[in-house]
Amino acid sequence: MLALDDVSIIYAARSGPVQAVSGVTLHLPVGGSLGLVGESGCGKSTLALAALSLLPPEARLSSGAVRLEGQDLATLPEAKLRRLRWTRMAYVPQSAQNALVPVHSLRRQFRDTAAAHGMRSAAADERAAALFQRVELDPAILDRFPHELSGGMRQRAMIALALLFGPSLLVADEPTTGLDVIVQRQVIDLLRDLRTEDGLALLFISHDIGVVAELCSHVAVLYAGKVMESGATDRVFSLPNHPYTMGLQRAFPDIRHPERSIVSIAGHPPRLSAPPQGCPFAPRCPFAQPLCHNTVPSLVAGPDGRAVACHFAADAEALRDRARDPALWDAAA
Amino acid sequence: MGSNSDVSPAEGRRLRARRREVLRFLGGFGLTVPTAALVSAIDGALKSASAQAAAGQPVPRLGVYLPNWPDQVELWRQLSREWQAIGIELDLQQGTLDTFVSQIVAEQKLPHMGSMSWGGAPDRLDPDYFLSEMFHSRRTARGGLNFGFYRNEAFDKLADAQRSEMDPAKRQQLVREAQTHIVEDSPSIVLFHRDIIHAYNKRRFSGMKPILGNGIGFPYMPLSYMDITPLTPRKFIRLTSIYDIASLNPFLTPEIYNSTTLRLIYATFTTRDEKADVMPWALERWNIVNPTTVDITLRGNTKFHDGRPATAEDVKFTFDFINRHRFPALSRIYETVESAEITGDLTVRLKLRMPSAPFTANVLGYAFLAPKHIWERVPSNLATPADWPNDKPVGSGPWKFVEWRKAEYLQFAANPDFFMKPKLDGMVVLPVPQMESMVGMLERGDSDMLAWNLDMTLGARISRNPELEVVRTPTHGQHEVRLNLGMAPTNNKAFRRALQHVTDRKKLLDIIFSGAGVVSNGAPITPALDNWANPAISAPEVSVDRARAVLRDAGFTWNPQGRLVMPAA
Amino acid sequence: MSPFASWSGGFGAIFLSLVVLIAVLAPWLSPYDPLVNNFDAAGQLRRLAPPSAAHLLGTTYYGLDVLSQLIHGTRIVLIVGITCAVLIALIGTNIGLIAGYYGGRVDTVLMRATDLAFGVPFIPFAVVLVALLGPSLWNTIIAISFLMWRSTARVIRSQVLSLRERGFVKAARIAGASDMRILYVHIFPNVLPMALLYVSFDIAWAVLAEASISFLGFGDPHQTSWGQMLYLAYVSGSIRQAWWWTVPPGAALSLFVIAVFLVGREYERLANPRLR
Amino acid sequence: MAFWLYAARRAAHTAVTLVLLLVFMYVLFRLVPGDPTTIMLGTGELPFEAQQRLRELWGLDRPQWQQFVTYAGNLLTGDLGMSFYFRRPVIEIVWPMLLNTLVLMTPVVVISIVLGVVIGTWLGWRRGERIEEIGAILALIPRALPVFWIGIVLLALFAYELRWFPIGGMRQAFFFPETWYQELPFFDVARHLVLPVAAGVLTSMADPLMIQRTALIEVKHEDFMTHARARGLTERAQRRLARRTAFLPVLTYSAIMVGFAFGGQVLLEVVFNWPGIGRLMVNSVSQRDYPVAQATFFLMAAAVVTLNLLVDLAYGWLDPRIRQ
Repeated sequence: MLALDDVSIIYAARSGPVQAVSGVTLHLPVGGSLGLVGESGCGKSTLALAALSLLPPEARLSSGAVRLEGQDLATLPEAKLRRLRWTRMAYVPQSAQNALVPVHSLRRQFRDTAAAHGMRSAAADERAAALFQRVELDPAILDRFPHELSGGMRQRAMIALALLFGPSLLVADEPTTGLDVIVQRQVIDLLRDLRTEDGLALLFISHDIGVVAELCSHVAVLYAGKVMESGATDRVFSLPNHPYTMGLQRAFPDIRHPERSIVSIAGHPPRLSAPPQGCPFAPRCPFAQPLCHNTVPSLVAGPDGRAVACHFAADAEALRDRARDPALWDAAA
Repeated sequence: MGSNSDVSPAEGRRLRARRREVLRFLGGFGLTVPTAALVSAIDGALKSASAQAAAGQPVPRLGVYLPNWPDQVELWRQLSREWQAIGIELDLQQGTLDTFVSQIVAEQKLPHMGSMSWGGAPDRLDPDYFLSEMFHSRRTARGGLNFGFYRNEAFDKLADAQRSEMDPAKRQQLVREAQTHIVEDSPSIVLFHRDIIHAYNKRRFSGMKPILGNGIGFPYMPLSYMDITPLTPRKFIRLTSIYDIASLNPFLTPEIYNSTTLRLIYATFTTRDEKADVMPWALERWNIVNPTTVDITLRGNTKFHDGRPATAEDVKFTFDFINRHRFPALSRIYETVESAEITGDLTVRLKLRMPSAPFTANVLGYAFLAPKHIWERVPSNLATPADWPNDKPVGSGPWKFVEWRKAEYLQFAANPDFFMKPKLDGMVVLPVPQMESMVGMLERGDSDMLAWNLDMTLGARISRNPELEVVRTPTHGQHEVRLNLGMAPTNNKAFRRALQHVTDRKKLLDIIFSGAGVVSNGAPITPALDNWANPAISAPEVSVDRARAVLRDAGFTWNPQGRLVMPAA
Repeated sequence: MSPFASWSGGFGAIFLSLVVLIAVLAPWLSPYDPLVNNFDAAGQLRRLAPPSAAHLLGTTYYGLDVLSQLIHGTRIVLIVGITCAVLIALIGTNIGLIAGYYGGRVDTVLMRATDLAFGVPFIPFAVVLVALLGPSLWNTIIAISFLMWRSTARVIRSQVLSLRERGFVKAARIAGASDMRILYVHIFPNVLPMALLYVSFDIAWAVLAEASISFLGFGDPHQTSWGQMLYLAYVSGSIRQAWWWTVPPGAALSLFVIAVFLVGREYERLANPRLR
Repeated sequence: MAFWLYAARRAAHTAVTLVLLLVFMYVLFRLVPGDPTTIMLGTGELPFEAQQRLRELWGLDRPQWQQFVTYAGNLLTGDLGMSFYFRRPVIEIVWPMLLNTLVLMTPVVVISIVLGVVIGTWLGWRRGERIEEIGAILALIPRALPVFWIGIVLLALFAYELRWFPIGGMRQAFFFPETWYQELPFFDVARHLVLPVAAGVLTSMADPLMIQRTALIEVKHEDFMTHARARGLTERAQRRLARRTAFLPVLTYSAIMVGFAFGGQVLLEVVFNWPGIGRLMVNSVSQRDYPVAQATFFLMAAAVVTLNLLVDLAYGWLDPRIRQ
């Protein structure tokens, strides 16, 4: 369905080029679901935009290829690409508040989208009403403006808009951020239903590994624009092989282990304009050895379809044990 | 986007902060200090000094009022330089015309001197205006035009005498003698009489009549339009003027352009011919019975533009109407004429309040025949009939009113019933406020006559166009510098006479108006008006030595810096 | 930032420095006294002489050297531009600061005054003021500054409105700093970049306004400003005949204003990262 | 309901501003030395005694406060007073000139905004490209030229040299159509309009253009623009969306722009000899015709202030976010 092969993305900033994503390879099968997790600024959103071929002008794909259903998006002419968007792949962005056009009613936005792909207004209205029912919204809301809706309603309207042409791929970039817990739950349930009932392939981006664990069969952990670890979700989160995943896991409350205290990984992600020489996580890693600071570990595929980029992946068992101590994470700083 | 914002915020912020520091410094310090310096410099330069000169002290900078017109500015640039030769410096204070009036005429605050130019209105052809109005001691009162406070009893007597002298030859003598006092006492430096320069399209029209003070295109003298003859099938002429009229009510405005334009519709009783002699216009003739009684006779068959015949009734009505309402614009009429009696179908006897030599020219030439049947029905709720809009003026003059579109055009049609029938079918006056556009319209053929004061340089350019003709006409209007006799040092006659000698009128005229004009002989009457000018008077010799000698004789000295010093007490 | 953009800012800066230099050196640079009539060998006034070796930009109607007038005009341009900009900045920034900081009734009154100032048509108002005060350079400057503070005041006020809610202002207030201190020590430096940007544009507007007022005949007749030169060329009807008299002041005026704009733009780029 | 309250409050503020403006102008004009009668006095056309009588007739001899009370009272009944110079009701003088000015100003403002928005959108859309840099500077250039200078140059080129257009004025006094298109009803006025409108547009266009461009650059970075692209909207549709959203600041500015246009109008009217309100105003100031000067000032100011109000209210309609 969607395949990212060795994708690197460079931003042209005033101070010089910045490598936002380097050498990321991801595969999302038809009807599959893949979660991308990481701290903010790790390149998740950039990757999501790259998957949709929507990178801003100052960013460019410096290597690799993004393929949708086997077609290399970079080689497609803009007109073809445009027709592909929303019909084959749709996008639910971070904040529906900002992503909906503020000066148009929802109906207008459905119609404009429909018109861009040759669908008539009447048909668009009909489809919009149906989709609104699907996302449990009153079709009367169609004539409202975005600012008149609550955050949850907006996000559901956004999802309904994404389903306009029944795409086979949905890219959702932190769709639940900024919503209260109950609404978050509704949105997640909705997405899960869509996935299971409509067979939609889902690329789900979040910093919340709990949500990812619930929605996605597979997950990739990103740090500083690189994949640290990937694999089946339950496996990755139950037995993390990368120290970063371990830290990340400890950073969220776990319903299964409510007694665990929450830690924060000390320090900040590296500046991408001047990345560290070795493993990007080394400066914050409580287990870092001199080797880590000098040599970049490569992403090594494991036997169970998992991959990890750590020099000490072999010692994962021992590291997991040590990682249980909350003091360890604070001390690393 | 997400990944971009965290790129190098700290570094960026630091850089920006440093830049801002620098800019802040530049802004705060770099701008304020020089500005403060500049402000104080300007302020210092603008401080004026116009103190009275004390005996034995150097003459202070002399205050000069001038209108902010380009020619006046140039004039004073010249005079400031020339007058340095006798060790005086000037402090120029330019203002607009109305600050001049309110400050100098109404409030009587003339600094040491002030310069003005006086237009060549037809009533000023009579010498009474430039003698009595400007220099009679009676006119030193508030609002009078003798704002330099010249007082000379001998002159006053002569001015009064010429005013009531009905015998032209005797009057000529009196007028000429009065001028010698002005020249001797020098209350004013009369500079020159700038020519009126008009231009027209000679392929389209002929028969232009240059008249002293009027040129070929001004409406001041209605005679100037009478002989204009079309050479092409188009029988109406289009002329451009800087001004537009303000009102169609002839009782309202004293402004010369407006009042004379309306008098094309409303025929005055008399007018002036090419030689500036008075001739009958609406009248058949007049007869001076005695110095305070004048019989006037209307032309037979005179018709108003609405077809109603004009009779002695209308003449009497006109004078009664003016006397009753005392229209400020027509003050010279109600101040002169006491009553009007009908003595025949077309004859009226006017009783004057006093003998008046300029009566036939300036009263009969200014009063116009108003139709009784219209003006007696003016709504009575108005404060004065002068406020009536009079949207369709009906007179008996050579031109009928057709249409007035404010700031766009004023259109007339010829009146075939007038005793002197215009050769044109009509006339259109286009107000064009810019000389550049007026010249352009004439050159492009959008207008046929340029009826405004052209400049000789432009005139030379226009006359190179084979279709166009430029006509120069002398005028009695004048440029003068009025001296304040109420303060030192301009109250010193020798000082004033010295100024006459260091003022090179010819050179000034050459520089400012390309020499197009008549240099003044020092008297307020132009030499071109040979009836009234005094041939014995000649322009003061231009000589710095002579000026210095005059000053030295009067006790003036010069300090080591070359500055003029007042005589010891 | 593209090289072209920095080039344009650089051009503006160089041109402005040149103008300042010319203004300072005007008496030495100008070949003639700008206010002295020039005569030819035969004693004839050189009226409207086309450009020649003796008069590189020809002469005016009264035989004055155009080049010398142009050179001396730089002084007026700088005096008007800088004085007006400083006056406008002083008035506008303070009104904006006070209105934004105090809010409430003070704000209402000051903003009502600003609305009023926006309602008054600028050129006619300047003409009235000059009629009232008499035509002189200083009065022109006053007339210009009297209205132009309005935009600055509005912009600064809106900046202050957001600034006064910021932590550092609140902290200063809690620490017991006086209003004066908060306004001028804490808030003012933060609105300064914006104020300076407006100052730069005000220089341009002021120069254009002075030219317009002069062109209408209400300027100071004793100052050879570029606007005054255009006015004299216009009223003497020489616009088309003497291009050497009309083109240079117009072009110089435009170049100066463009240069100010370019420098202002460059400054805005530095001060406002959003526009990079 | 809340909207109406808001509207009413804004309208009340506007009314207060107008009253203040009126008083301010009244005082300002009375400070100027002289009155219309003094000018005639100065040119020697009116003797002093006659001038005093004229002042009595026109009520100028009464104390200032009495004159103001009369003026304000008349104003309440919609009477703008009587012109001193024309001796007609002010409204009769001002109205035709105001219409003439609107004939000139409306196309200037409308074309400036439309062109400014279109070109500004285009430049903002091309942000970062060389053509945008050059375009932005090109747009600044006419803004830097004095409007009267542009007018003079346009006249010299297209009226004097090429003779395509008339030298000035609003109508030719006697225009005789020669071909069919010259017989079209507004042909004569239209051909007189071309040059002044061109000069006006050249100078007024830059502001809306730059504002639109800046707003567009900001809008372009908004999430909804990325989303619109993701939705597969055509580039034209995207640009239209950006333009529509970025237009709001231009709208706010348009009220101010009308004020500037009114203020700068006088220069256009002088250069092109347009019989409009700007020239009337300057003339009436020189002629000390206060009632007319006050009325013209007031009309212009009222137009600007009222437009500000309308724009504020229209904002709610164009930007649904603040409609509540």
